[in-house]
Amino acid sequence: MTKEAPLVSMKGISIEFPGVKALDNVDLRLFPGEVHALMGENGAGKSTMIKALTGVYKINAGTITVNGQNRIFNGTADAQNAGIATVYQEVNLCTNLSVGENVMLGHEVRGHLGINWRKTHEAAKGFLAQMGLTDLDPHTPLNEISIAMQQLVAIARAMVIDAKVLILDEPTSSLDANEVQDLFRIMRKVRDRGIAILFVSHFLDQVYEIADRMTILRNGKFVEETMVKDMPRDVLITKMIGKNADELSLIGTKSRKETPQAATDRPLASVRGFGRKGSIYPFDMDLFKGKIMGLAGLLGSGRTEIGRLLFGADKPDKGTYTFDGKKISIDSPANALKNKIAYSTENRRDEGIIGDLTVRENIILALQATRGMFRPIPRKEADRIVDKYIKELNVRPADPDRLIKNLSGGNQQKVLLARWLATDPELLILDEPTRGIDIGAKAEIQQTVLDLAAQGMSVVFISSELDEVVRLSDQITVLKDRHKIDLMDNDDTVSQQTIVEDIANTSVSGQSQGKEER
Amino acid sequence: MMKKSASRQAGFRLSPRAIPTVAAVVIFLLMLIMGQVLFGTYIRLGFMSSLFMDHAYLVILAVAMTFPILTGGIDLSVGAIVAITGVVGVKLMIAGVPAGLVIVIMIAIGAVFGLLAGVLIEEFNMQPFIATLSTMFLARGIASIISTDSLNMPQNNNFSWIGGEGLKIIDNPKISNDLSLNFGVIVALVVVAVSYVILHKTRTGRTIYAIGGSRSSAELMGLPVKRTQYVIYLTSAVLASIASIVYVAGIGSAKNTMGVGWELDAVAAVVIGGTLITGGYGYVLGSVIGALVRSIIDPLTSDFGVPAEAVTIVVGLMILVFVILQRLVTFVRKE
Amino acid sequence: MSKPAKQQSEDEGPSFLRRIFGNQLIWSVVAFLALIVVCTLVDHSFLSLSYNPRTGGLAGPLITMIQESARYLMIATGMTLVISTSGIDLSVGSLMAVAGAAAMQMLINGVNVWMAILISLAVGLVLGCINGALVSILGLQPFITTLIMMLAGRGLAKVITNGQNADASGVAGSGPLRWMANGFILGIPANFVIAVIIVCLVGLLMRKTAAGMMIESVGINQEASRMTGIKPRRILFLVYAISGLLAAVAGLFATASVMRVDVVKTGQDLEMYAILAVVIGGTSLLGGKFSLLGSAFGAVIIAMIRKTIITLGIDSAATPAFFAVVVIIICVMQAPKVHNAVAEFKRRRAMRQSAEVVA
Amino acid sequence: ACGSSGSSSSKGGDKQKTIGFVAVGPEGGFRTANENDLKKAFKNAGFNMIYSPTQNNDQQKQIQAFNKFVNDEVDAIVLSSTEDSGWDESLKKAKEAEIPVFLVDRNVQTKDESLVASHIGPSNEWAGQQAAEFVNKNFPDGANGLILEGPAGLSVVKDRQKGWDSKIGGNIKVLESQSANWSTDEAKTVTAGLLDKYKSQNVQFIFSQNDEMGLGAAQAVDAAGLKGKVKIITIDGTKPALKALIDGDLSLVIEYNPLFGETTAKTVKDYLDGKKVKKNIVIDSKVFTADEAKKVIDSRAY
Ligand SMILES: Nc1ncnc2c1ncn2[C@@H]1O[C@H](COP(=O)(O)OP(=O)(O)OP(=O)(O)O)[C@@H](O)[C@H]1O
Ligand SMILES: Nc1ncnc2c1ncn2[C@@H]1O[C@H](COP(=O)(O)OP(=O)(O)OP(=O)(O)O)[C@@H](O)[C@H]1O
Ligand SMILES: [Mg+2]
Ligand SMILES: [Mg+2]
Repeated sequence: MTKEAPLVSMKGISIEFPGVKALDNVDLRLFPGEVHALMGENGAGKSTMIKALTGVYKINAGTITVNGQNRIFNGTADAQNAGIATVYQEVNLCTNLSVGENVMLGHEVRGHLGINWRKTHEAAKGFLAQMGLTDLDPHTPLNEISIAMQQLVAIARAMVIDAKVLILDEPTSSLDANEVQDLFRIMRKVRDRGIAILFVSHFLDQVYEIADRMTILRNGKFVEETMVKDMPRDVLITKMIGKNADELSLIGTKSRKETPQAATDRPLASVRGFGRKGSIYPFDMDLFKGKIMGLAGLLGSGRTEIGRLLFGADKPDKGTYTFDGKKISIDSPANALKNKIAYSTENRRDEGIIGDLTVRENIILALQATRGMFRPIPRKEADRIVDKYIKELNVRPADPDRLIKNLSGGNQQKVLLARWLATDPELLILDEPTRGIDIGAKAEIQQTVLDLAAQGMSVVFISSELDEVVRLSDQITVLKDRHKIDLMDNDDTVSQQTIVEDIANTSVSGQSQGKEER
Repeated sequence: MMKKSASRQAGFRLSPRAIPTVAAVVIFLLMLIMGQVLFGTYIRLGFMSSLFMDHAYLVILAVAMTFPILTGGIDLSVGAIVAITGVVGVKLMIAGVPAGLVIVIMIAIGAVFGLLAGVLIEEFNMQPFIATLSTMFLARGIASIISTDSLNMPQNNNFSWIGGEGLKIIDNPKISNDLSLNFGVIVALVVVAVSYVILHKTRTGRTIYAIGGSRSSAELMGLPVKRTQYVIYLTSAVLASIASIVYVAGIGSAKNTMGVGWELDAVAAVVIGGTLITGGYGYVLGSVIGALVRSIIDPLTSDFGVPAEAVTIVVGLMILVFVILQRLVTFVRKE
Repeated sequence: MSKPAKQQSEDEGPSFLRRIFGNQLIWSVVAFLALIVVCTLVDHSFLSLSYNPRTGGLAGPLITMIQESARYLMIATGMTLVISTSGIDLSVGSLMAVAGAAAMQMLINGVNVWMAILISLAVGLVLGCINGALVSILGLQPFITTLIMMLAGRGLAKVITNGQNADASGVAGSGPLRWMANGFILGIPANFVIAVIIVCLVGLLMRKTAAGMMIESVGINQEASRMTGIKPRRILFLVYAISGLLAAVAGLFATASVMRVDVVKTGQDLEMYAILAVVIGGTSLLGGKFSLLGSAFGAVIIAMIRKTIITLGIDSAATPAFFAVVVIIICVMQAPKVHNAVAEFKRRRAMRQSAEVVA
Repeated sequence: ACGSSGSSSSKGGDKQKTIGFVAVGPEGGFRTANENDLKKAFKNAGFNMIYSPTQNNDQQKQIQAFNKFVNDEVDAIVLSSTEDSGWDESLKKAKEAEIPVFLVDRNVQTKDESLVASHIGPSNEWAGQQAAEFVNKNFPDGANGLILEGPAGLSVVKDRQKGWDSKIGGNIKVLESQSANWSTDEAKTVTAGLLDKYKSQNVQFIFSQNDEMGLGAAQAVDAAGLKGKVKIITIDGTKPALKALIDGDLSLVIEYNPLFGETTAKTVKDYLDGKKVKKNIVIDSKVFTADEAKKVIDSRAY
């Protein structure tokens, strides 16, 4: 594209954390008016590179030039002042404040008497509308909206800063197709204003759609910088993970759809009229041994709520729960675990990892909880379990004594999966298990899920990637506005398209009001 | 989407974050009424006047404490700062330094301790609790080194008008029906107003709330966290010196043992006022109510004729009942 | 609240050794030795130990120091667990007074000494459980809950003794209790030995079972812990109960040493000392990873600071200031900024050079 | 809202008179005995007494209680202050409301003598003097000793010290004064430390400013094997101290007589009946040696 000088140029960047060299002599250039994709598998150093640029981490070697000037930032504030707006990988907003306050924090509209809140909220509304969040009231407390919406709010916040460089670290990880398109529309608009965008995503389709140029990292080392159009997909994959692309893409090619549900089987778990006021309208669901139930729906359609109810993370206020033929009442995760039900959360940071504990402790924690505090897992057994899952799920670095908060996002996700597998559940509920996971690992996790089902585990699979749901599930429950609107056997007639149409064509509003009143 | 329209339909809805504060107001009024019904002396102009005049200092301290607590921190040094600024202030007055200058010096001393706390917290990673516990010991210790005497302000100083009897707005034959006001109360009101503006109308104030929500997020959002932390501990220390000015002017003397345990009264006031001790939520007006509630507990226990030994138990239980009630109200409202 | 991301990377010790000891502990040891040196300079016989046939134990300044440290060891241990769950227990000082008052009053009333010990421990445990119930079941904030208990406990002590400073020094048959605080085991103060044994027991309970890990887990992220199947409420209840029980032990130590409870002074301000000990020992007030060994060391340092104050004959007016200065020095030395200063300096220099090369 | 109507304690001819007692609150030996005695005496004299203690010796809480009593229009206020100054503003209010104020135990400095009806209490200086004279008498050739003080800055501490300083002989050497915060347990630790420190200088006496600390000191002395060799003098005269005196743990106990409730009640009554009362009523206290202690120990109420 442009032949101008780069807006940002990072040369020979190295960053060392105790025990790991996260970045080793890496270069990165951002040109104005370009979307630049930073590629690499989990733990390659993408987020670290971004944090190096914005001064969150101190660099051990290298130079950073912004606009031709040698710069070292002392934190995000500095970087912002130099025109670099950043949306970090983990949503970093303040849950105690409202959506509007979060968007405008530090940039509130001021009048004669300090902040003019009316104008501030109006401005926030404008920025939210840009992100397609036209209906979101800026006064809503942030902790009342879903992670995905929070991610959009975070991006809206980045728009507030009149930036020359916009950095988006995995902004699409929890968005569905529509939101991604909205986001891309904005990114293009911004790019056309001559702003440099740094974009990180594990979705190759997205990268090929939006990015102009890419830099590939591997194991903290610089591999290559090229134009996207010159880089064939399979070559890219090989460069990123060093594996052959063919090894990855073999999974779930409709193979499972040939085994529709035998109607006579007794379900492992079954709920009737299950619901909770304010989160999900009553629904029925049957889950079978060895089968995968996919949940499909748009953002905020109630998929997570179903997962949480089935696990007892929230208490249901209606309906019955039958498990293995017995009526059970599940009012806490501890209780669910006793019944061999496990749930991996979509909110990794707040409900998943225990940041200051080691990988080992994070893995055995749930298993330990089922045994009770006074029957500790013998060290040997713990080591065996931990080693097994670190290997099986390919957690990197494979060091069980590392604090989990220091792992890259994708690897944290793998550790969480390991935590639940270690409890040997009969019903495994996975909420966005592949969020933020690189293509190699995603294939591995998907394969793991299939294997588990094949071994007889019942799986509930929740994902914003419809494609993934369609590929893995035996049956798909479709949700809209917190109603279960459909249950389909995943046979040849089902595709992403049919599900999207199903959602679009079903109306639930009348139904919902009726139910609410009763 | 759905959520939003739902809240629109509900029309007027008390923000759930304000509920504990509103509960504090309601319970305060109930306590007043109870006192009036049982003992007949609570809803009197004189009682109200002295409630405010005698507790102007606590209102200021509660406001001071609100700042660090909103960020999830705490300032344990406020009581000790009252002592050291008071002792130094009266010493200076005895030495003949004019009142205006004395006030400036007292505030400067407070600021020094606030700054020290800020440095310990921000530069040396000390947790606020420990940093301000240290400055508390330090301030109290220096105050004791300076003097352990009860220092009396010289006669005819031009200082005591601040805390003195002040003006009588309504002067009835009986003092218990006088409505009076002194400068200390006005200072407290100004402090409350200014703090309200800082917290709700300035970016610094919003940063304080953001830090309380999540410090690391606030940093990654590019907010001036470090600077704000300095502002917070400076503010609380300076307000403590202002409380000292008001209090010392009121009683006309100062002493190294002044203000022992006031930090805990201030914390209690802040918490009663609905501010979360872990930070992020709360209002400075709540703290004012909290201070008043805290103040009215003592006369109530004494009027109830609680046996001497059990007084602190009853005070504790009253705060407990209060916190539990507040919790229930919050819970019910949420459901 | 999590620590600023910038510092997170610097907090981790690289080596295995550092992990075990933590930087904190090294500095505690240094501070401890420094205090001993100062004391020895002033009082040349500070380190001297002699055998005192009257008491059947060793005598000397260090001995009185560790004798005093026993009570700090107890409350610091309980406080460590509470702080690890990101709570705080301000009531330990008052609970000491309650347990002490109960024991003394019972002795005066002719209760058997063992019975008195048991009941006063039970009283501490029950009050600790009340703290625990309020925090875990009602979900009240630990700071305010234990602040209330601090007020109420002090009152309870006064109620138990009718406002008097119950004096059981003349009660016959109180030998075992007296021995607990004043006796010696193999020449070493019995209360110190008992305290060390209790600390070890708690340590074993924490580290040989999964209790420690679960406590830390709850302290780091309560919601995530709940989602993992841990029952945070039970854990919270447990730590406050333990803290109450250990405070009662400390209360027995404090009162049995003179066989007399002082309803106002017994345990006064000791919650602050306990918190300081915990922090000096390297456990963060934000909760999470805890180190009982560190806290134990912190407790001994607190006793050592107080001993130093007496040895140096610091004017009583100046003692708080001296205390503050020592604490500030220790905490500042522990700050990552200080022990990373050298590394940071090198890094800056390297960066500057590379910048020059580029320019 | 002017609610003067419902006052429960308004002045009226034959009605029971209400007394507000601004107290310190139970803090052990002396104080508890004193306040209980006052309460009992006033009750016996037919008064209704409202009791309001402070916490942490906080003067502010006392001021608040005082002002509340003024607003309640009690008939008289009895004030047992934690501090000897800082009362002018409140006393003026009381005067305006025509409520007489009686100081008990501690005296208070005022600009205007007329603000206070009377002060009733024993003398701290006197107690300090007795201690000094005992030491002078026992060690005519001079001696080394220690002083255990109360919390730095309290006026009791200063007055007792002042009394001591005014009488102590020139050949008596105080090696060190340390605060043990009125506490038995701290006194034991502090004394043990000081005895270690001054081992070579032959400590011969310890002047402890109250009984509690004296008892702690006695135990430290005992543990160091110095019982009988170190004379311990304490002030207050509580029962445990007298017992220790008889047992030989202490050498002299100077009473600081807490039992002046009757005197106080009578003074208040007289004043309210329009009689003239003395401005300063000093309560007599005794000095106990072991022999004298034996005589009173059984009848001692506190
Ligand atoms: N604060 C830290 N302390 C120690 N190691 C760290 C820290 N942060 C990151 N690392 C390590 O640095 C490496 C790079 O991590 P980074 O988060 O940059 O990966 P990433 O490319 O963003 O991966 P992902 O796609 O999973 O987000 C990883 O091995 C990680 O474990
Ligand atoms: N329309 C909405 N407006 C505001 N908040 C919503 C809305 N819908 C859902 N939420 C909130 O968002 C959170 C997550 O919602 P839900 O579990 O229904 O989403 P989901 O279907 O799992 O989608 P995703 O996981 O992609 O966010 C819940 O806390 C819910 O209260
Ligand atoms: Mg990343
Ligand atoms: Mg979801």
